[in-house]
Amino acid sequence: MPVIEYREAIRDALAEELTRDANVVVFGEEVGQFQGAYKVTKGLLEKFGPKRIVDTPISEAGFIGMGIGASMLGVRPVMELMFWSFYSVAFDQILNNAANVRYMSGGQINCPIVIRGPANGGTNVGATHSHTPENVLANHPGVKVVVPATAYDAKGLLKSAIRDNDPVFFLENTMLYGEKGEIPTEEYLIPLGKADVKREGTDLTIVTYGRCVLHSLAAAALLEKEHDVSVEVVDLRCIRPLDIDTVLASVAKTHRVLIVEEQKPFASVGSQLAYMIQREAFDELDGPIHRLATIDAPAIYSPPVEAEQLPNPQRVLKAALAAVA
Amino acid sequence: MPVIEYREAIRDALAEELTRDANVVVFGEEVGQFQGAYKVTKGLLEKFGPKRIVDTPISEAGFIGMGIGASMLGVRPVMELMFWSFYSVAFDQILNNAANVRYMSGGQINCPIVIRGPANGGTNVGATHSHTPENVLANHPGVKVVVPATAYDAKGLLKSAIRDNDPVFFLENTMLYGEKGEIPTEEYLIPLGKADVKREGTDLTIVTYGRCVLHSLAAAALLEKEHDVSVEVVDLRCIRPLDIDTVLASVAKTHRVLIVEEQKPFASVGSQLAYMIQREAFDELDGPIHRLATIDAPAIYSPPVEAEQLPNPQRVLKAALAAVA
Amino acid sequence: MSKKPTAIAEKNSAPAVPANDAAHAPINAGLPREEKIELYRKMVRIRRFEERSLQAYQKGGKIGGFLHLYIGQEAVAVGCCSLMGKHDHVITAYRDHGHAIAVGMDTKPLMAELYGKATGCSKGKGGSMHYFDPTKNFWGGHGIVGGQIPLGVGLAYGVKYQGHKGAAMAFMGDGTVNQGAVHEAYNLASLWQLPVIFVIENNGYSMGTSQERSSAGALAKRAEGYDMAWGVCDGHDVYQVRATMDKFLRLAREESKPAVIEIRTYRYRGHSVADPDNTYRSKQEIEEYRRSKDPIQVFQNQLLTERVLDEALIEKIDAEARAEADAAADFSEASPFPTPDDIQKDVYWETDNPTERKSQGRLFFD
Amino acid sequence: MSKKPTAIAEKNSAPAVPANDAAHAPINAGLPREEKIELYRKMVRIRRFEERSLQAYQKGGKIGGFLHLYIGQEAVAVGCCSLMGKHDHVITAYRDHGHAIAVGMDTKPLMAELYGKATGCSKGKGGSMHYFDPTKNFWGGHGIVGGQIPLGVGLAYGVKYQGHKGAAMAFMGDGTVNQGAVHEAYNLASLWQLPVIFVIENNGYSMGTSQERSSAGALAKRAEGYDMAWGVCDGHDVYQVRATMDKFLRLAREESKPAVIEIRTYRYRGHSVADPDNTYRSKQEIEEYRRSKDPIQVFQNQLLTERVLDEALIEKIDAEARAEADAAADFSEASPFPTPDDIQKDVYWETDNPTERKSQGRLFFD
Ligand SMILES: Cc1ncc(C[n+]2csc(CCOP(=O)(O)OP(=O)(O)O)c2C)c(N)n1
Ligand SMILES: Cc1ncc(C[n+]2csc(CCOP(=O)(O)OP(=O)(O)O)c2C)c(N)n1
Ligand SMILES: [Mg+2]
Ligand SMILES: [Mg+2]
Repeated sequence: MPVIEYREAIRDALAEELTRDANVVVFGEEVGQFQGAYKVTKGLLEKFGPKRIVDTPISEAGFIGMGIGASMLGVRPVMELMFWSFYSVAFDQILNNAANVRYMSGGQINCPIVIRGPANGGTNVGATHSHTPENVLANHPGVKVVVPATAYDAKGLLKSAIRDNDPVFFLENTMLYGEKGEIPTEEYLIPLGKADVKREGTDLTIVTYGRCVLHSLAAAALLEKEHDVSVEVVDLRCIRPLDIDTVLASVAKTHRVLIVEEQKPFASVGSQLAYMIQREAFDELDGPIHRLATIDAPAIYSPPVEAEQLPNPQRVLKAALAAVA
Repeated sequence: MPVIEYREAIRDALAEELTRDANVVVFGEEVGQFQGAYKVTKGLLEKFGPKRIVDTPISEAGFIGMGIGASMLGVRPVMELMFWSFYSVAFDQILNNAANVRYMSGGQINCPIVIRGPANGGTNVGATHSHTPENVLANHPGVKVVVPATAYDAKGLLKSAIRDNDPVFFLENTMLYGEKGEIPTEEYLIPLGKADVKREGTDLTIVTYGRCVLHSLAAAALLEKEHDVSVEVVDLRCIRPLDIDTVLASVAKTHRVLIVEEQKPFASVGSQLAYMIQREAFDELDGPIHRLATIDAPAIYSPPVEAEQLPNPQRVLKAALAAVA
Repeated sequence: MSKKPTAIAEKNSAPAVPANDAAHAPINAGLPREEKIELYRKMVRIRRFEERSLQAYQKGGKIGGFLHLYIGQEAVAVGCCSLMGKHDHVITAYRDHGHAIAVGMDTKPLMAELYGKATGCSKGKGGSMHYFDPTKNFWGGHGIVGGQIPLGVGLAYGVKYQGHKGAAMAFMGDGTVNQGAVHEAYNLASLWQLPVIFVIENNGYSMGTSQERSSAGALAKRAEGYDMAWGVCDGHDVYQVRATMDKFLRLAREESKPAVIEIRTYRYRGHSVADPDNTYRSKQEIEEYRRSKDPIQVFQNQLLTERVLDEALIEKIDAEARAEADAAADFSEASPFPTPDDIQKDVYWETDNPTERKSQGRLFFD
Repeated sequence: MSKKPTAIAEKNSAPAVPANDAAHAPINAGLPREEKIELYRKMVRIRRFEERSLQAYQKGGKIGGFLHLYIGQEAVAVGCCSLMGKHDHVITAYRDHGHAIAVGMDTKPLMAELYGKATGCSKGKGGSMHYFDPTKNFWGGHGIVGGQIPLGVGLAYGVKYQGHKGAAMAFMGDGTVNQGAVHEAYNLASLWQLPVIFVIENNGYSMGTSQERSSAGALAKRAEGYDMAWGVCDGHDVYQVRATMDKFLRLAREESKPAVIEIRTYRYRGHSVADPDNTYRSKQEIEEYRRSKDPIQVFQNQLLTERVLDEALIEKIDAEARAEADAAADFSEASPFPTPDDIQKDVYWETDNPTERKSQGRLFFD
C-alpha cells in the first residue's frame, strides 16, 4: 500500500470527490494560486480550474455564509479555514445558519457543507491561533464534527463528510500534516461516527482523538514495556456522531478510564465523555474517570513551554499511572 | 426589605456603580432612548446623560471591541447584548481579545469589562435567539461567567462584576426579569464564585443555576411533600469561578446528584460538573450522577412544546426520582 | 475589473426612476389588468393577514415570541417579488411575512406557523421570524440581523455556478447595514460579479434608533466603495419599486452585476408587537405617513385613475383578504401542535432519512 | 452630522501631499537635524533587528511559529509613530516588529519574545504576533486579521471619554479591509466622531492574494461611504508619511475627526518567513521595489542631499544597529525560558494579585 502524508490524504480525498461530483467546490483563503497555506490543496487549482477552486478574500463570515447559501441550492462547498481558530469571526454563520437552518425550516432545507482546516496547538502560534473548538462546535445539535488522527482516517472520513447531507466540521492538525500512513490504492470510505480501537489492552482504557491518539499510543507502548500496564486506546475519530458503544465496551473490559484531549478542560469533549461513561457504566468503574487536557490557560507561545502545556506522551504516561493507581 | 423585580435589581446595580465610578459607562443597542429592549436600563439615560449611557448601532463586534479597547485605558464599559445569542457575531472579540489580551501581553493589560444580557429559552423566540452560551464562554480561561437566579443575587453579583478587573460575562434571563425578590436597602456585594445553598436536604443534591434554580426549588417542594425525598438545591450563581467545594460538601451529605441546566447537553456546564464530582468525590457517590438538560435540538418555536424542551419542574421531578431510585 | 462604479450608480444619487415615470415604465405599463389587480391584492392580503395575526397575538394570546409586522412596507416585497422568474431567489430577515406572501406562499401554513402548529410552514419550529419555502425560492426568514446577507450572496453564487440566468434578492433593514457580514457580502458580490441585489428596506428606524443615530453616511451609496451600482427608490409606490428593481435585476440576470438598492418605506407598528412605540417617534409622524404615503392607498388611487379598480372591486378584494385571514386563523386554531417527540426531528437529514443513513453512533445526547 | 465627506477627503483621490512637497511640509522642514537622524536610525534599527531575527529563525531554529517581517515597510511605522504625543495610541496586527520599535520599545525584550523567553516583552507568552507595551501607548500586536480595529476605536473612545487631546492609529493590511469588524469600526468612528486614524498599510498582497483579487473598489475611498475623510500616500518616503499623517492626526486630536489613510508600501519577504514567495509575484517585481523605492535608501538619499547624513554617519548608524541586533540576540540567548509554572500566570488579574482577590472559587480547571 502506498505511504502518503496526512495532508496528501486530504488532498486526495478532495480531488476524488471533486472528480466524482460536479457540485463539489473548494474555497478558502489561499487555497488556489498559493497552493494552500499548508499545501493541502496543492495542485487542485491547476487540475480543476478556478470555477471549482476559489481563492477568497479574508472574510470568513462572508464566504462561509456564501457557502451555506450556495449549499441550499445543491452546491456542495468544502471550505477551508486556514486555521479553525478563525471560526470566531464566522461563528454566527456556523451556529445560526449551518446548524439551525434545517430545523428552523421544518426540515425543508439541507446544508451539505464541509468546513475543514487545522485546529491544534503545538506550533507556537500563540493564543489567537491555537483554538480547539470541537467541544464548542459539537455542542450544537445539527452539526457533525470529525477529528482524524491518521492519514488513512483523514481520507476515508473526509470523503464521507463531503457526501454527507448535514454540515460537517472537519478538524485537521498542522502537526499531523507531515505524518505518513498507508492508504489503499482502491477507493474507500470510513463512516462518520465509528470509533477505532487503535490498540487493545486490558488494564486501562484511554479515550482520545486527533493528535492525542499518537501521544496515547506512544505512552501505551512505554506503559506496557516499563510499567506492565496494558492500555487500550480508543480513537473516537468523530465527536458527533459519537460512538459511545465502543467506549463503553472497552470500559467494561478495563474498568479504568483516562480521557486524553487537546482541549481547554472546562466543558470539553472529555467532560461530556466522563458524564456519559459514569452515567452508563457506573458499575463498571473501579475508580474515578481521569482526564488529561491542555493546561488551563490561553496557549502560551514559548516553544518548549507550549509542549508542556499540551498533552504529550510523558504527561499521558503520568496520568495513566495515576488512573490505574 | 423592599421587594423589587430582577430587572430593577440589575438597573439599581448599574445606577449605583455609575454613580460610584465615573469610569463606568453603559452601552448597547437601545439601552438609552428606547429605555432598553427589556427595560433593564430604563431611566439611566435621563439620569446619567448620553456620555455615560450610549446607544450603539447594530454592530456587536464593533462596539464590544470598542469597549475592550476603551477598557485597556481604564474605562469600565458595561455592555448590553440585547440577547446573549448575539455573541455569535462578536465572538472573536470576546474570545481572542477580552479573554486573551492579558495573557498575550504577559499581564500588562487588563480588560475590566462586563458584557450582560439575557441568555435563555422559554419565550418562543426560536433557535437563533435562545442560545445559552455559559459553557462556551467558561471554556475560555481568562473570563468569568455569572448566571444569577434571583433579584438579590443579580444585584450583588453585578456590582461585584463591574468592580472586577477581569472580563465578566453576566447572563440574565428574560423569564426572570419580572420575578420579584427582597433586596436590602443598604449597599451589598456578593463575591463572584460563591455558591448558595438555596434549600437544604439530605437525599439528593441538585446542582443548578439560573432559572433552573426556580424549577428545582419547585420540584424539591413537591418531592418533599409527595415523595418524601429531601432535596438540597445548590445554586452555583457563578460558572467561573466555580465554587466546587460547596457542591462537594453537599454530595458528601446526600451521596446522590442531579445536575439541572438549561443547556444543550453536549459538553455543557453540567458535563464539567459531572466530571469534577465523580473525580473528586467518587467514593461518596451511591449511584451515577444524573443530568437534566434542554432536549437536544435547536430551540423549537412552538410555545407549548418549547416549555417541554426546557427543564421545568415536572421534568426535574421525574429526573430527581430517577436519580434517587 | 473596472475600477469605477457603473454608469447606473453614478446617476443614482437621485432616485433611479422618477416617481411620475414609474407608471409608464414598460415593466408596469405593459402589465395586463389582471396582474395589476394581483399586485394590489397581494398588498391587501399581506395587510389583512398581519392585522389578523396581531389580533391573535394581542387578544387571543395565540402567538408567542416576536411578531414583527410589515404593515406600511407592503409595496416593497410585493413590487420586488412580482419580478421573480424561475431562477430568482429571495432571502430576508425576521420581518418576513410580507415576502412570504409576496413569493406566493399560502397564508394558512403561514398563520399556523405563528400559532406554533405542526401545519405551519416550518412545522411550528421556526415561528414568525423563520418562514421558509424552497419551492417558492424563498430561503427565509432569519433572526440574526445581517446573518442572511452572505446566504443571499450564496444563492447568487449557486445560480451562477449552475449556469442559470437568475438573481438573488437579499433584503435587510436600514439598521442592518452596519453589520460586518453585510460588508463582507458586498465585497464578495462585487469582486466576483455575482447576480445579487442587496435591498435595503429603509423604514427609518432600527427598533428605536433612527437612521441618523445608527449610520454614518448615506446607506446605499456605500456600494461605491465596492465599485458596485446602487439606487434609491420610493417604496410607497409599487410601480416605482418594480421599475427600479427591474432595471437592476436585468443587469444581474444578464450581466451578472450586483447592486445595492435602498427603498424608502415606513412601518406603522412598533418594531415588534410587544415593543413600545413612543420613545423615538411621534404619533404625528406615523399619521402623516398613513395619510399621504400608505402603499395600498397610493396604489389604489393609481389603479382607480387607471380604471383598473373600482369601488366594488376594492371592496371585494378587501372582503376576500379578510376572509382569507380569518380562514388562516381558523385553520391554525384547528391544527395540532407538534409533540415533544417532534423536537428532535428535522435536526439532521440523516435521522430524518434513517434508511439512507451512512453515519453511525449517537447524534443526540441527554 | 454633515452628510458629505469633509473637504479633505474630497481632494484626496490624489495623494494627500505630493511627494516633492513633503520635505518642505512644516512637520518635516522644521525637524531638528538630530530628529531626522533619529527617523533614519529607527528604520535601520528595524531592518537590522528583523534580519537578525530571520537568521535566528532560519539558522538557529531559535524562534517558533510565525515571523512576519516588516522589511520594506519601515517608513510607515516610523513616520506614523514619530508623530505620537502623550495621548496618542497605536495598535496593529501580527506584523508588529516595526511599530514596536517605532514607538520606542527596547529591542532586547522584543528579540527575547521571539525566542520565547521570560524576559520577552510579553514574557514569552505572546510571540512575534503579540507584542505589547502599554507604557509606550502600544496596544499590540494582534493575530486575528481585523480584530484589532475595533480596539483601536476603543482607544480613541477612551481618549475622548477621558477628555484628552489625542488620537489612536489603528494599522491594518490591504487584505484586512474586507473583514466585517473593520466596517463596523468605520461606522462607529464616523458616527461618533472619534479621534482614530485607520491606517491601511497597502503592500499589495494579503499572503499570496493581490489587492485586485481580494478587494472590489479602491481601499481608502470606502471611507466616503461612512462620510469620513480619507487620503492616500506614498509609504516609501517617510517625509510623505509624516506630512500626510500629521494633517489627519491634528484633525483627530483637535476636532475629533476620524480618517482612513492608505499608505502604499511593499514587503520584500514572504508573508511569513516560512511562506513560499514564488506563486504570486515575480522576483523582478521585488527587485524593482528594492532598487527604486526602498524606504531606507530613499530617506538616506534625501538626508544626503540635505547634508544631514554623510557616509561615515551612515556607516556608524548601520554598525550600531547591527550591534544592537546582535546584543538583543545574545540577551535572548542568555535569558531563561518561562517554566511550566508560568503557564497559568497572567491569565486573571485576580490570580496575579491574590491579596486583592475578591472572588472565590476555582478559576482554573484540570
Ligand atoms: C445580531 C443581532 N443584533 C441585534 C438583534 C436585535 N434586533 C432585531 S431587529 C433589530 C433592528 C433592525 O432594524 P432594521 O435593520 O432597520 O430592520 P427593521 O426592523 O426596521 O425591519 C435589532 C436590533 C438581532 N436580531 N441580531
Ligand atoms: C480572521 C483571520 N483570517 C485569516 C488569517 C490568516 N492571515 C494572517 S495574515 C493574512 C493576510 C493579511 O494580509 P494584509 O491584511 O494585506 O496584511 P499584510 O500581511 O500584508 O501585512 C491572513 C490571511 C488570520 N490571521 N485571521
Ligand atoms: Mg429599519
Ligand atoms: Mg498586505
